[in-house]
Amino acid sequence: MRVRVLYFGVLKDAFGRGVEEMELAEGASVADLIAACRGRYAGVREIWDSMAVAVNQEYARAEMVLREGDEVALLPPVSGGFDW
Amino acid sequence: MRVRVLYFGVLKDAFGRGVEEMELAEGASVADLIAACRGRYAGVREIWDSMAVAVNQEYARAEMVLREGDEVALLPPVSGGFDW
Amino acid sequence: MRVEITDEVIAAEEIVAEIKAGEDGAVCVFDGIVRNNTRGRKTLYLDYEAYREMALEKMRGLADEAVERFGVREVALVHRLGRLVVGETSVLIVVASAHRGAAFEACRWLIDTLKKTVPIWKKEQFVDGAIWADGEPFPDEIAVAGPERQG
Amino acid sequence: MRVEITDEVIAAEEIVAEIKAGEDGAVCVFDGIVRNNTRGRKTLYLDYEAYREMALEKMRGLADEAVERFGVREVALVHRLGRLVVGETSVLIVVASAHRGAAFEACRWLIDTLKKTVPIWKKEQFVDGAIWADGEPFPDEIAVAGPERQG
Repeated sequence: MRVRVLYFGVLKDAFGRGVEEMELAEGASVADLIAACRGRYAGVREIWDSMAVAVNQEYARAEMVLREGDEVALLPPVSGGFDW
Repeated sequence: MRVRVLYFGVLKDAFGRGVEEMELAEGASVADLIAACRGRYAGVREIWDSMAVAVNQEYARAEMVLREGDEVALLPPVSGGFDW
Repeated sequence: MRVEITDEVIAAEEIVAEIKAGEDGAVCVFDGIVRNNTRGRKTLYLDYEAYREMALEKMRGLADEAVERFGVREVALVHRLGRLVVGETSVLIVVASAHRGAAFEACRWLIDTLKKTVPIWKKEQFVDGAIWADGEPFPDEIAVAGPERQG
Repeated sequence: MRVEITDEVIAAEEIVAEIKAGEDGAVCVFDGIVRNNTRGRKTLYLDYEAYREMALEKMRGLADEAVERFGVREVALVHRLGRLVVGETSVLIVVASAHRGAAFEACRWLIDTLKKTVPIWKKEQFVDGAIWADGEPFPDEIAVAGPERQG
Protein backbone atom coordinates (compact mmCIF):
# COMPACT_ATOMS: atom_id res chain seq x y z
CA MET A 1 0.00 0.00 0.00
CA ARG A 2 1.03 3.59 -0.45
CA VAL A 3 0.95 6.32 2.17
CA ARG A 4 1.85 9.96 1.95
CA VAL A 5 4.57 10.95 4.42
CA LEU A 6 5.13 14.54 5.57
CA TYR A 7 8.33 15.74 7.25
CA PHE A 8 8.61 18.83 9.40
CA GLY A 9 11.30 20.87 11.11
CA VAL A 10 14.64 19.18 11.48
CA LEU A 11 13.35 16.07 9.68
CA LYS A 12 12.39 18.05 6.62
CA ASP A 13 15.93 19.44 6.43
CA ALA A 14 17.41 15.98 7.06
CA PHE A 15 15.42 14.30 4.31
CA GLY A 16 15.76 17.25 1.98
CA ARG A 17 12.03 17.24 1.28
CA GLY A 18 8.73 17.92 3.01
CA VAL A 19 6.64 15.18 1.49
CA GLU A 20 6.99 11.83 -0.27
CA GLU A 21 4.97 8.77 -1.18
CA MET A 22 6.07 5.56 0.52
CA GLU A 23 5.29 1.94 -0.28
CA LEU A 24 4.62 -0.17 2.82
CA ALA A 25 3.58 -3.78 3.40
CA GLU A 26 -0.10 -4.38 4.14
CA GLY A 27 -0.70 -4.21 7.88
CA ALA A 28 2.31 -1.95 8.52
CA SER A 29 2.03 0.13 11.66
CA VAL A 30 3.25 3.61 12.58
CA ALA A 31 6.22 1.92 14.30
CA ASP A 32 7.12 0.10 11.07
CA LEU A 33 7.08 3.34 9.15
CA ILE A 34 9.29 5.05 11.73
CA ALA A 35 11.74 2.14 11.57
CA ALA A 36 11.90 2.44 7.78
CA CYS A 37 12.54 6.20 7.91
CA ARG A 38 15.04 5.85 10.69
CA GLY A 39 17.09 3.41 8.62
CA ARG A 40 17.46 6.05 5.92
CA TYR A 41 18.61 8.88 8.20
CA ALA A 42 21.53 8.56 10.59
CA GLY A 43 20.59 11.68 12.52
CA VAL A 44 20.59 12.21 16.25
CA ARG A 45 18.76 9.43 18.04
CA GLU A 46 16.95 11.81 20.42
CA ILE A 47 14.72 13.08 17.65
CA TRP A 48 13.37 9.64 16.92
CA ASP A 49 12.86 8.92 20.58
CA SER A 50 10.91 12.09 21.31
CA MET A 51 8.86 12.60 18.18
CA ALA A 52 5.15 12.30 17.53
CA VAL A 53 3.30 11.00 14.53
CA ALA A 54 0.03 12.23 13.14
CA VAL A 55 -2.12 10.06 10.91
CA ASN A 56 -4.65 12.05 8.95
CA GLN A 57 -3.93 15.03 11.20
CA GLU A 58 -4.54 13.28 14.51
CA TYR A 59 -1.81 12.15 16.88
CA ALA A 60 -1.38 8.40 16.61
CA ARG A 61 0.17 5.62 18.72
CA ALA A 62 3.09 3.50 17.50
CA GLU A 63 0.92 0.39 17.21
CA MET A 64 -1.67 2.03 14.97
CA VAL A 65 -2.06 0.11 11.69
CA LEU A 66 -1.84 2.25 8.56
CA ARG A 67 -4.13 2.11 5.58
CA GLU A 68 -3.81 2.88 1.89
CA GLY A 69 -3.84 6.62 1.26
CA ASP A 70 -3.16 7.71 4.83
CA GLU A 71 -1.39 11.01 5.40
CA VAL A 72 1.35 10.32 7.94
CA ALA A 73 3.27 13.26 9.40
CA LEU A 74 6.53 12.85 11.34
CA LEU A 75 6.66 15.57 13.94
CA PRO A 76 9.75 16.56 15.92
CA PRO A 77 9.08 18.12 19.33
CA VAL A 78 7.23 21.38 18.83
CA SER A 79 8.77 24.76 19.22
CA GLY A 80 10.60 25.38 22.40
CA GLY A 81 8.55 24.76 25.52
CA PHE A 82 11.46 25.82 27.66
CA ASP A 83 12.51 28.61 25.40
CA TRP A 84 10.17 31.30 26.49
CA MET B 1 -2.20 66.84 70.57
CA ARG B 2 -3.72 67.30 67.15
CA VAL B 3 -3.68 64.82 64.30
CA ARG B 4 -5.06 65.08 60.81
CA VAL B 5 -7.56 62.31 60.03
CA LEU B 6 -8.44 61.25 56.48
CA TYR B 7 -11.55 59.22 55.59
CA PHE B 8 -11.96 57.19 52.43
CA GLY B 9 -14.65 55.23 50.65
CA VAL B 10 -17.69 54.38 52.72
CA LEU B 11 -16.23 56.19 55.75
CA LYS B 12 -15.93 59.43 53.84
CA ASP B 13 -19.61 59.22 52.93
CA ALA B 14 -20.54 58.25 56.48
CA PHE B 15 -18.70 61.19 58.07
CA GLY B 16 -19.69 63.58 55.32
CA ARG B 17 -16.10 64.72 54.89
CA GLY B 18 -12.74 63.46 53.72
CA VAL B 19 -10.50 65.12 56.27
CA GLU B 20 -10.60 66.68 59.72
CA GLU B 21 -8.34 67.73 62.56
CA MET B 22 -8.81 65.77 65.80
CA GLU B 23 -7.68 66.52 69.33
CA LEU B 24 -6.37 63.44 71.16
CA ALA B 25 -4.81 62.83 74.56
CA GLU B 26 -1.02 62.55 74.65
CA GLY B 27 0.00 58.94 74.21
CA ALA B 28 -3.17 58.01 72.29
CA SER B 29 -2.79 55.02 70.03
CA VAL B 30 -4.32 54.09 66.66
CA ALA B 31 -6.81 51.94 68.61
CA ASP B 32 -7.84 54.96 70.73
CA LEU B 33 -8.47 57.00 67.61
CA ILE B 34 -10.56 54.23 66.05
CA ALA B 35 -12.61 53.94 69.25
CA ALA B 36 -13.28 57.69 69.18
CA CYS B 37 -14.37 57.66 65.52
CA ARG B 38 -16.46 54.56 66.01
CA GLY B 39 -18.40 56.25 68.80
CA ARG B 40 -19.42 58.99 66.38
CA TYR B 41 -20.68 56.71 63.62
CA ALA B 42 -23.21 53.95 64.13
CA GLY B 43 -22.40 52.26 60.83
CA VAL B 44 -22.03 48.58 60.14
CA ARG B 45 -19.64 46.93 62.55
CA GLU B 46 -17.90 44.91 59.82
CA ILE B 47 -16.22 47.99 58.42
CA TRP B 48 -14.50 48.73 61.69
CA ASP B 49 -13.48 45.15 62.13
CA SER B 50 -11.88 44.81 58.70
CA MET B 51 -10.32 48.20 58.13
CA ALA B 52 -6.71 49.29 58.01
CA VAL B 53 -5.08 52.46 59.25
CA ALA B 54 -2.18 54.30 57.71
CA VAL B 55 -0.07 56.70 59.73
CA ASN B 56 1.93 59.07 57.55
CA GLN B 57 1.11 56.86 54.55
CA GLU B 58 2.34 53.59 56.02
CA TYR B 59 0.08 50.83 57.33
CA ALA B 60 0.11 50.90 61.14
CA ARG B 61 -0.81 48.49 63.94
CA ALA B 62 -3.54 49.25 66.48
CA GLU B 63 -1.06 49.69 69.31
CA MET B 64 1.03 52.32 67.53
CA VAL B 65 1.25 55.52 69.53
CA LEU B 66 0.38 58.68 67.61
CA ARG B 67 2.28 61.94 67.65
CA GLU B 68 1.41 65.58 67.14
CA GLY B 69 0.90 66.36 63.47
CA ASP B 70 0.52 62.76 62.27
CA GLU B 71 -1.61 62.11 59.18
CA VAL B 72 -3.86 59.21 60.05
CA ALA B 73 -5.97 57.61 57.29
CA LEU B 74 -8.89 55.28 58.00
CA LEU B 75 -9.06 52.79 55.16
CA PRO B 76 -11.99 50.48 54.44
CA PRO B 77 -11.11 47.25 52.63
CA VAL B 78 -9.78 48.12 49.19
CA SER B 79 -11.69 47.69 45.99
CA GLY B 80 -13.20 44.34 45.44
CA GLY B 81 -10.70 41.50 45.60
CA PHE B 82 -13.44 39.02 44.81
CA ASP B 83 -15.13 41.24 42.30
CA TRP B 84 -13.01 40.52 39.32
CA MET C 1 9.37 51.12 35.32
CA ARG C 2 6.16 53.02 34.57
CA VAL C 3 3.96 53.39 37.63
CA GLU C 4 1.13 55.90 37.43
CA ILE C 5 -2.18 56.97 38.83
CA THR C 6 -4.09 58.93 36.22
CA ASP C 7 -7.42 60.68 35.72
CA GLU C 8 -7.29 60.08 31.98
CA VAL C 9 -8.03 57.15 29.69
CA ILE C 10 -5.21 54.59 29.95
CA ALA C 11 -3.29 54.37 26.66
CA ALA C 12 -2.83 50.62 26.73
CA GLU C 13 -1.30 50.16 23.26
CA GLU C 14 1.26 52.87 23.91
CA ILE C 15 2.25 51.42 27.26
CA VAL C 16 2.62 47.90 25.89
CA ALA C 17 4.61 49.09 22.86
CA GLU C 18 6.88 51.20 25.03
CA ILE C 19 7.74 48.43 27.46
CA LYS C 20 9.00 45.83 24.95
CA ALA C 21 12.72 45.38 24.42
CA GLY C 22 14.92 43.01 22.42
CA GLU C 23 15.70 40.71 25.33
CA ASP C 24 12.01 39.97 26.00
CA GLY C 25 10.40 36.75 24.83
CA ALA C 26 7.12 37.18 26.68
CA VAL C 27 4.79 39.98 27.58
CA CYS C 28 1.83 39.36 29.87
CA VAL C 29 -0.87 42.00 30.11
CA PHE C 30 -3.71 42.28 32.58
CA ASP C 31 -6.47 44.69 31.67
CA GLY C 32 -9.07 45.24 34.37
CA ILE C 33 -12.20 46.65 32.83
CA VAL C 34 -15.52 47.95 34.11
CA ARG C 35 -18.09 45.20 33.82
CA ASN C 36 -21.73 45.85 32.99
CA ASN C 37 -22.98 44.06 36.10
CA THR C 38 -22.08 42.89 39.59
CA ARG C 39 -23.80 39.71 40.64
CA GLY C 40 -26.46 40.37 38.04
CA ARG C 41 -27.15 43.98 39.06
CA LYS C 42 -26.74 46.31 36.10
CA THR C 43 -23.85 48.77 36.45
CA LEU C 44 -24.03 52.29 34.98
CA TYR C 45 -20.55 53.48 35.94
CA LEU C 46 -17.91 53.27 38.66
CA ASP C 47 -16.24 56.04 40.61
CA TYR C 48 -12.71 55.21 41.71
CA GLU C 49 -11.00 57.13 44.48
CA ALA C 50 -7.65 56.65 46.15
CA TYR C 51 -5.48 57.79 48.98
CA ARG C 52 -3.46 59.03 46.11
CA GLU C 53 0.07 59.62 47.41
CA MET C 54 0.07 56.43 49.44
CA ALA C 55 -1.43 54.38 46.61
CA LEU C 56 1.24 55.56 44.19
CA GLU C 57 3.97 54.79 46.70
CA LYS C 58 2.55 51.30 47.31
CA MET C 59 2.29 50.67 43.56
CA ARG C 60 5.95 51.68 43.12
CA GLY C 61 6.87 49.26 45.88
CA LEU C 62 4.90 46.44 44.22
CA ALA C 63 6.56 47.05 40.84
CA ASP C 64 10.02 46.91 42.45
CA GLU C 65 9.11 43.81 44.40
CA ALA C 66 7.77 42.06 41.29
CA VAL C 67 11.07 42.60 39.48
CA GLU C 68 13.02 41.30 42.44
CA ARG C 69 10.78 38.33 43.32
CA PHE C 70 10.11 37.02 39.82
CA GLY C 71 13.19 38.21 37.96
CA VAL C 72 11.17 39.89 35.22
CA ARG C 73 12.83 42.66 33.25
CA GLU C 74 10.23 45.40 33.30
CA VAL C 75 6.83 46.26 34.72
CA ALA C 76 4.18 48.88 34.00
CA LEU C 77 1.39 49.46 36.51
CA VAL C 78 -1.22 52.11 35.81
CA HIS C 79 -4.49 52.78 37.68
CA ARG C 80 -7.13 55.22 36.63
CA LEU C 81 -9.33 57.20 39.06
CA GLY C 82 -12.60 59.08 38.66
CA ARG C 83 -15.70 58.06 36.77
CA LEU C 84 -15.35 55.08 34.41
CA VAL C 85 -18.06 53.64 32.20
CA VAL C 86 -18.60 50.03 31.18
CA GLY C 87 -15.76 48.72 29.02
CA GLU C 88 -13.15 51.20 30.20
CA THR C 89 -9.85 50.07 31.71
CA SER C 90 -9.41 50.83 35.41
CA VAL C 91 -6.07 49.11 35.83
CA LEU C 92 -3.44 47.98 33.35
CA ILE C 93 -0.50 45.78 34.24
CA VAL C 94 2.19 44.87 31.74
CA VAL C 95 5.11 42.59 32.52
CA ALA C 96 7.97 41.91 30.08
CA SER C 97 10.38 39.07 30.63
CA ALA C 98 12.70 36.69 28.81
CA HIS C 99 10.48 33.76 29.82
CA ARG C 100 6.74 33.38 30.06
CA GLY C 101 6.47 31.68 33.46
CA ALA C 102 7.91 34.65 35.31
CA ALA C 103 5.82 37.09 33.25
CA PHE C 104 2.56 35.33 34.13
CA GLU C 105 3.42 34.89 37.79
CA ALA C 106 4.53 38.48 38.28
CA CYS C 107 1.43 39.82 36.48
CA ARG C 108 -0.91 37.70 38.58
CA TRP C 109 0.87 38.56 41.82
CA LEU C 110 0.76 42.26 40.97
CA ILE C 111 -3.00 42.43 40.42
CA ASP C 112 -3.79 40.18 43.39
CA THR C 113 -1.57 42.16 45.73
CA LEU C 114 -2.67 45.53 44.35
CA LYS C 115 -6.28 44.68 44.99
CA LYS C 116 -5.63 43.71 48.59
CA THR C 117 -3.12 46.31 49.66
CA VAL C 118 -3.24 49.48 47.54
CA PRO C 119 -5.67 52.09 48.97
CA ILE C 120 -8.07 52.50 46.06
CA TRP C 121 -11.84 52.16 46.37
CA LYS C 122 -14.68 51.98 43.93
CA LYS C 123 -18.27 53.08 44.27
CA GLU C 124 -20.61 51.28 41.94
CA GLN C 125 -23.51 53.18 40.46
CA PHE C 126 -26.33 50.80 39.55
CA VAL C 127 -29.59 51.68 37.87
CA ASP C 128 -31.24 51.40 41.29
CA GLY C 129 -28.67 52.81 43.70
CA ALA C 130 -24.99 53.04 44.55
CA ILE C 131 -22.70 51.13 46.89
CA TRP C 132 -19.05 51.07 47.80
CA ALA C 133 -17.88 47.73 46.46
CA ASP C 134 -17.24 45.14 49.12
CA GLY C 135 -13.51 44.85 49.42
CA GLU C 136 -11.55 41.76 50.19
CA PRO C 137 -10.42 41.95 53.84
CA PHE C 138 -6.93 43.33 54.32
CA PRO C 139 -4.21 40.73 54.87
CA ASP C 140 -3.50 40.10 58.56
CA GLU C 141 -0.28 42.05 58.51
CA ILE C 142 -2.14 45.17 57.41
CA ALA C 143 -5.56 44.89 59.07
CA VAL C 144 -6.15 46.76 62.31
CA ALA C 145 -8.67 44.79 64.34
CA GLY C 146 -11.38 47.02 65.79
CA PRO C 147 -11.21 47.65 69.57
CA GLU C 148 -13.93 45.07 70.24
CA ARG C 149 -11.83 42.29 68.73
CA GLN C 150 -8.75 43.14 70.73
CA GLY C 151 -10.09 42.37 74.25
CA MET D 1 -13.67 32.76 19.01
CA ARG D 2 -10.90 34.00 16.77
CA VAL D 3 -8.39 31.28 15.95
CA GLU D 4 -5.96 31.96 13.13
CA ILE D 5 -2.66 31.03 11.58
CA THR D 6 -1.36 33.95 9.58
CA ASP D 7 1.64 34.95 7.46
CA GLU D 8 1.12 38.62 8.26
CA VAL D 9 1.94 40.86 11.22
CA ILE D 10 -0.46 40.12 14.09
CA ALA D 11 -2.72 43.12 14.73
CA ALA D 12 -2.68 42.85 18.51
CA GLU D 13 -4.57 46.04 19.37
CA GLU D 14 -7.36 45.21 16.95
CA ILE D 15 -7.73 41.68 18.31
CA VAL D 16 -7.79 42.84 21.93
CA ALA D 17 -10.28 45.63 21.19
CA GLU D 18 -12.52 43.29 19.24
CA ILE D 19 -12.72 40.65 21.95
CA LYS D 20 -13.92 42.87 24.82
CA ALA D 21 -17.59 42.90 25.76
CA GLY D 22 -19.69 44.49 28.49
CA GLU D 23 -19.80 41.42 30.69
CA ASP D 24 -16.00 41.18 30.95
CA GLY D 25 -14.15 42.40 33.99
CA ALA D 26 -10.75 41.02 33.06
CA VAL D 27 -8.70 40.54 29.93
CA CYS D 28 -5.42 38.63 30.06
CA VAL D 29 -3.08 38.86 27.09
CA PHE D 30 -0.01 36.79 26.32
CA ASP D 31 2.28 38.16 23.65
CA GLY D 32 5.10 35.83 22.62
CA ILE D 33 7.82 37.84 20.93
CA VAL D 34 11.06 37.05 19.17
CA ARG D 35 13.90 37.55 21.62
CA ASN D 36 17.30 38.88 20.57
CA ASN D 37 19.14 35.88 21.99
CA THR D 38 18.83 32.26 23.06
CA ARG D 39 21.08 31.31 25.95
CA GLY D 40 23.29 34.24 25.12
CA ARG D 41 23.62 33.48 21.40
CA LYS D 42 22.55 36.47 19.32
CA THR D 43 19.44 35.84 17.20
CA LEU D 44 18.97 37.46 13.79
CA TYR D 45 15.51 36.13 12.98
CA LEU D 46 13.28 33.09 13.36
CA ASP D 47 11.52 31.04 10.69
CA TYR D 48 8.30 29.47 11.88
CA GLU D 49 6.70 26.60 10.03
CA ALA D 50 3.67 24.48 10.81
CA TYR D 51 1.72 21.44 9.79
CA ARG D 52 -0.78 24.08 8.98
CA GLU D 53 -4.17 22.38 8.75
CA MET D 54 -3.50 20.22 11.78
CA ALA D 55 -2.09 23.13 13.80
CA LEU D 56 -5.18 25.22 13.09
CA GLU D 57 -7.46 22.36 14.04
CA LYS D 58 -5.53 21.78 17.29
CA MET D 59 -5.67 25.49 18.10
CA ARG D 60 -9.45 25.51 17.58
CA GLY D 61 -9.69 22.55 19.91
CA LEU D 62 -7.61 24.33 22.57
CA ALA D 63 -9.74 27.47 22.36
CA ASP D 64 -12.91 25.44 22.83
CA GLU D 65 -11.39 23.49 25.67
CA ALA D 66 -10.22 26.66 27.44
CA VAL D 67 -13.76 28.06 27.41
CA GLU D 68 -15.14 24.83 28.77
CA ARG D 69 -12.44 24.12 31.38
CA PHE D 70 -12.04 27.61 32.81
CA GLY D 71 -15.47 29.11 32.12
CA VAL D 72 -14.05 32.15 30.36
CA ARG D 73 -16.27 34.03 27.93
CA GLU D 74 -14.04 34.44 24.90
CA VAL D 75 -10.64 33.49 23.54
CA ALA D 76 -8.46 34.66 20.66
CA LEU D 77 -5.49 32.55 19.59
CA VAL D 78 -3.35 33.69 16.68
CA HIS D 79 0.00 32.30 15.52
CA ARG D 80 2.18 33.78 12.84
CA LEU D 81 4.38 31.75 10.47
CA GLY D 82 7.30 32.63 8.24
CA ARG D 83 10.26 34.86 8.99
CA LEU D 84 10.01 37.03 12.10
CA VAL D 85 12.59 39.51 13.32
CA VAL D 86 13.46 40.44 16.91
CA GLY D 87 10.57 42.16 18.69
CA GLU D 88 7.81 40.75 16.47
CA THR D 89 4.90 38.79 17.89
CA SER D 90 4.83 35.10 16.98
CA VAL D 91 1.81 34.17 19.07
CA LEU D 92 -0.93 36.24 20.65
CA ILE D 93 -3.43 34.88 23.14
CA VAL D 94 -6.27 36.97 24.52
CA VAL D 95 -8.75 35.73 27.11
CA ALA D 96 -11.77 37.74 28.27
CA SER D 97 -13.72 36.78 31.35
CA ALA D 98 -15.91 38.17 34.10
CA HIS D 99 -13.22 37.33 36.67
CA ARG D 100 -9.47 37.56 36.58
CA GLY D 101 -8.56 34.16 38.03
CA ALA D 102 -10.13 32.28 35.15
CA ALA D 103 -8.64 34.68 32.59
CA PHE D 104 -5.09 34.15 33.89
CA GLU D 105 -5.44 30.41 34.23
CA ALA D 106 -6.93 29.93 30.77
CA CYS D 107 -4.29 32.16 29.16
CA ARG D 108 -1.44 30.29 30.86
CA TRP D 109 -2.92 26.91 30.04
CA LEU D 110 -3.37 27.92 26.40
CA ILE D 111 0.23 28.94 25.80
CA ASP D 112 1.66 26.00 27.77
CA THR D 113 -0.51 23.49 25.93
CA LEU D 114 -0.03 25.13 22.55
CA LYS D 115 3.73 24.94 22.91
CA LYS D 116 3.64 21.26 23.74
CA THR D 117 0.96 19.98 21.39
CA VAL D 118 0.42 22.22 18.37
CA PRO D 119 2.65 21.23 15.42
CA ILE D 120 4.59 24.44 14.88
CA TRP D 121 8.39 24.62 14.72
CA LYS D 122 10.91 27.39 14.71
CA LYS D 123 14.34 27.56 13.17
CA GLU D 124 16.60 30.11 14.79
CA GLN D 125 19.03 32.02 12.66
CA PHE D 126 21.97 33.18 14.73
CA VAL D 127 24.87 35.32 13.57
CA ASP D 128 26.95 32.12 13.47
CA GLY D 129 24.55 29.46 12.20
CA ALA D 130 21.00 28.17 12.37
CA ILE D 131 19.28 25.46 14.40
CA TRP D 132 15.82 24.09 14.84
CA ALA D 133 14.92 25.13 18.37
CA ASP D 134 14.94 22.29 20.86
CA GLY D 135 11.36 21.51 21.60
CA GLU D 136 9.90 20.36 24.86
CA PRO D 137 9.24 16.60 24.62
CA PHE D 138 5.68 15.73 23.63
CA PRO D 139 3.39 14.73 26.51
CA ASP D 140 3.26 10.95 27.01
CA GLU D 141 -0.18 10.65 25.46
CA ILE D 142 1.13 12.11 22.21
CA ALA D 143 4.73 10.92 21.98
CA VAL D 144 5.47 7.85 19.87
CA ALA D 145 8.42 6.09 21.41
CA GLY D 146 10.99 5.10 18.81
CA PRO D 147 11.20 1.35 18.01
CA GLU D 148 14.28 0.95 20.23
CA ARG D 149 12.34 2.05 23.29
CA GLN D 150 9.47 -0.30 22.69
CA GLY D 151 11.28 -3.59 23.19
